[in-house]
Amino acid sequence: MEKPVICKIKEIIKESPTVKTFIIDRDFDFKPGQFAMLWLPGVDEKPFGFSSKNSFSVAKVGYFTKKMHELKEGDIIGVRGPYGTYFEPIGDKILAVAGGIGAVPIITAVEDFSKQGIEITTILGARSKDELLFLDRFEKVSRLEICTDDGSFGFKGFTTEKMKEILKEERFDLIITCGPEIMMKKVVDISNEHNIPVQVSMERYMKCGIGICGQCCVDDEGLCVCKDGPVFWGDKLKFIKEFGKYKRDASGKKVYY
Amino acid sequence: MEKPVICKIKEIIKESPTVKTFIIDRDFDFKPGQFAMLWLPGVDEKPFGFSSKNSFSVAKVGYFTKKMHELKEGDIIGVRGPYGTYFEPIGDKILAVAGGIGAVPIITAVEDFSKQGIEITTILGARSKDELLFLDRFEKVSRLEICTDDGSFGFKGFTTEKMKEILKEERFDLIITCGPEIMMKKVVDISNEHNIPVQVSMERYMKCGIGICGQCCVDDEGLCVCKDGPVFWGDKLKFIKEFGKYKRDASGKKVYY
Amino acid sequence: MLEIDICGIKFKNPVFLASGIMGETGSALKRIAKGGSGAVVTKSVGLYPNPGHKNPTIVEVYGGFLNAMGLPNPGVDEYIEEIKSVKKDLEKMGVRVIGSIYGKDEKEFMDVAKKIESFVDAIELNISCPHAKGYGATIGQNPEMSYNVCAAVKDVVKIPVFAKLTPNVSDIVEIAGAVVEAGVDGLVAINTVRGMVIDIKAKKPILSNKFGGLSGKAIKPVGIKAVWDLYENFDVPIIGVGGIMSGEDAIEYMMAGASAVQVGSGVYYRGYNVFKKICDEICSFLKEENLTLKEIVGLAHR
Amino acid sequence: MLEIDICGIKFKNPVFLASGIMGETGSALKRIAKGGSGAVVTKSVGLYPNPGHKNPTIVEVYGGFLNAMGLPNPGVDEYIEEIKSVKKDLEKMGVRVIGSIYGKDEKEFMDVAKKIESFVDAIELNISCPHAKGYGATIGQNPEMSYNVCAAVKDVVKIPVFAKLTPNVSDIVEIAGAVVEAGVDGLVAINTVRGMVIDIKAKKPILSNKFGGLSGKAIKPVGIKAVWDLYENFDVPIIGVGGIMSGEDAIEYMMAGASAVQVGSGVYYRGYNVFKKICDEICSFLKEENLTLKEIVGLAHR
Repeated sequence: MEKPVICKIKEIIKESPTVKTFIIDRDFDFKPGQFAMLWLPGVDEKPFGFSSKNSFSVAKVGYFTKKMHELKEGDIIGVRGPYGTYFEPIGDKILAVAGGIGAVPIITAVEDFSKQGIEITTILGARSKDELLFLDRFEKVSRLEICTDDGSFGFKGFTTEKMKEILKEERFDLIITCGPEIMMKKVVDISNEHNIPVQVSMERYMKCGIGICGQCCVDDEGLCVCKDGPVFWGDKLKFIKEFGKYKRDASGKKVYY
Repeated sequence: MEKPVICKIKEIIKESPTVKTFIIDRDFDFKPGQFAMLWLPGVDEKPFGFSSKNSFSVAKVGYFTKKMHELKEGDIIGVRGPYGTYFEPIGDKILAVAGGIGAVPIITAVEDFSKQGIEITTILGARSKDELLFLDRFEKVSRLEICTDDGSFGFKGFTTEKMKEILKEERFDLIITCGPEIMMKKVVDISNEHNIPVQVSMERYMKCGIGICGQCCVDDEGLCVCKDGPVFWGDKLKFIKEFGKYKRDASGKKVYY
Repeated sequence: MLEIDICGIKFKNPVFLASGIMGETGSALKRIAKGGSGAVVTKSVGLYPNPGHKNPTIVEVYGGFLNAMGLPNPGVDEYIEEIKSVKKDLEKMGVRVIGSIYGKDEKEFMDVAKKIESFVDAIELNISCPHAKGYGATIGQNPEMSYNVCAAVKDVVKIPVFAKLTPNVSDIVEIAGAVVEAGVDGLVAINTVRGMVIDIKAKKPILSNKFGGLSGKAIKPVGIKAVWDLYENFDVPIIGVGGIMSGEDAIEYMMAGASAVQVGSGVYYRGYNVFKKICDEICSFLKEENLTLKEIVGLAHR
Repeated sequence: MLEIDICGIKFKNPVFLASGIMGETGSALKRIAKGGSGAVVTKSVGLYPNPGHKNPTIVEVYGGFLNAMGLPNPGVDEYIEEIKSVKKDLEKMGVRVIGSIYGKDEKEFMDVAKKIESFVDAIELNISCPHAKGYGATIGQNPEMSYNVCAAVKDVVKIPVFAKLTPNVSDIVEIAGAVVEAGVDGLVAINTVRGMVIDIKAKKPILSNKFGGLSGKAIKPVGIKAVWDLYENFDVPIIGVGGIMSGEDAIEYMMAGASAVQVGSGVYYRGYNVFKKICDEICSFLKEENLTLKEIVGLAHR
């Protein structure tokens, strides 16, 4: 039954100046990269990736997430999901590239894959040091390369620059990525240059979350980000002509990057 | 799903001047004594006992049954069921008392019970010789005692007279009966006198057939003939105060026998 | 913890039998009372005996039943005998009787109401049956006729009078406005939703009346919306009905604004003691959430 | 064996995509076309971009979905670009495009109709959306307003115009009568049935719009009854919609009087190629029963 399950917030952790993790009183059997529709009664309902089986990590970027950040322990939220495709562990050596809040699905993938003995290198980027997410969790299960735009920690520059550098010296079986679409577009281009398969977690405005309303359909084949995605392999991504170019707003109007 | 299954009539057998057996193209997993609602599109829907897994035997007594008798091979009827309780085989020696069209559920019970090695005596009654039903089938699986009102075959008189006679000399573990309610009332009284458990198949005007419309509820406890019956043990029958006294018509008005 | 008072009548719990289910005879009402209902609503009773429509009168569909019984009843005089035969038993169990009545005009409604008044605790006016031409929804889809019937009955009886409304209207609030103005003491919503089923092999509608009324889980959202709208607009008590199978369903209706609920198709899916089961489930919820029955009525509006 | 002609338009089969499902973008329409639909009906398009209601806009209920999208669309000018981007692909597959449009009055309807006319094969007037105040059912529950909108659009376009009707009226035949008089070429029935779902733990209606429209199996009997009534009273072609999941469901609608059907929620339950599946099932039935598509339209009335 596709309807929200009401959960209670057990604990709230401040991960960074803009990101909070909300731990709820119920476990979901999710796969890394899958998302849920979170419902704040009276406010709105939006898609968020799981940051663990019983938590969501949310960056304050608009009205809904502002309202989420105002929640207190004991408050309730509705959870509908898990939905969508997920990161698939294939190969022995994987490079993960995460930018900003894109670290959420990536950390769950890296943690999960590492359990299978896969060797993982994570490139984790953020604007500045205090916006870096899940440092401890990443360090525990992967070799961690840190990038900040302002150089306040680790490499000064974009994750994609770091990625190019690393790929000059090392070979990986698979690349997975989540972050700003412009960044991911570059990650995909670089992966293609090196002929390495890539999995990308996309984001679009969603309404139904279950592949019927057509809101998150992407050009030219009408793939649904909510159902055919959010995680796409590079092959399928080739049919998403709008990737890195534009998205659509709630009315369906195109918004160019 | 409580809706009619459309079946085709494969064969029609004339059992007597007033009774025809309709063999359909589908088997139902019924128990002896259970019934189905038969639907003639455009006419009506009425309850009838199974005379075998794929047949109903119907006496021409009113408009609906007249219409049934006009059916030809290849015509369709809707079948909704099987519904209700059934005759339960307990004991080693059973007396079955069938009057008129009441032979329908009784023959299915007698055939079924005999397979379990139960010794059965059947008292089969009808107005006259040519109205006796299933003679061959009864003879094959039970000791058969025949009664006719006009004496045109077998014992001249009522089944209940024959029953009294037999019970003077023999002991049975169980009595089952189906026929006119006045007859069954006497069968029950005689069984009680002899302290023999009895099972009775009742008939009432039915609408839903599944215990919700209340049409066939009997006094004083509101038992539903369609769901708590049609086969009742003597114990439960004691709570059906109207048994042998009155029934209700389609409007719910009492009609006294 | 489930006792309630509606229009001055005390009910031991807010889970009633809906009209049209079982209530054809006194002993059927008694059986339902034993199943734990707070009140039983009778079959709709008219002035004269009525055999109703020919069979098939009911067929199961996805999420419920479609029925067109056609208001079968033995007429009010004989039905009063049915009630009398079990009145003491019901009183002993503390179960109230609500008399559902119908008629073709205000005169017939008045006659039946006057006759039945002393044998029931309250009257429910069936102005909403979707499949009895000239009766039921023929009246309840028309604000003026609805007003006339309700005002006429209110004129001649002293016990509380509820009007049962049909969802098969453009605006249920318009009809409710008319009957509230006519002075009814409470609203019952909803009667069944009109529908039809065709058997594609028989190539015919299954019900003898061709169309009928849809009940069961399928119509719960329709009922919730109706009760919500009534609660927003009127101050009289509302009794919710339509697809209630569980305590959760009952609570959903109450949060929408219902003071009590009625159960019909639920009898088929959960047995004659569905009333007891629903009461238990309501109690569990109230305890868990530390709420009272009174507090949840209309809670979703706040 | 499934080709049909409706108002002079040839369709390769009678199983269409219903408005509101997927059709937000051109590429979504193309994807549905690949799933085997005989035509695709666009999202309802208005004069200006509209983000629709806030989420939650959809919730599953027993037997279907309750939704209140609120007519999201990028406005007719941008939407025409969406159609243009896939028009050739659709033509190659032989899939027709029906433009669903809405407006707040006849002027808006006319403007949208004129703009979209040359990019679609037919127009479907949405005078039935239950959850967009001032639009949709606000018009379609009123015979006069319905007449005005339909007559105005008929005045300015040459392609066939269908009116999609709401079941949330006292008498669908009255509304249909008005729009047929206004000259519409066909009727589409039904839009969703108004309803509401309350979450008893959140103690709030789930949809941000509070109420919405019910679709899916739950409403099939309601749609069948509506199509039956339309077929009894009017001579224009009828397109049936509401709870069609299978070939059997489609045939039931056709026997009630529909010349073609539309599938919405079925996309969720059976996938994007539900159209192909339903077509196959219709073919099997026709072969089994030795009937043609034409013969089954309205068959249950005979």
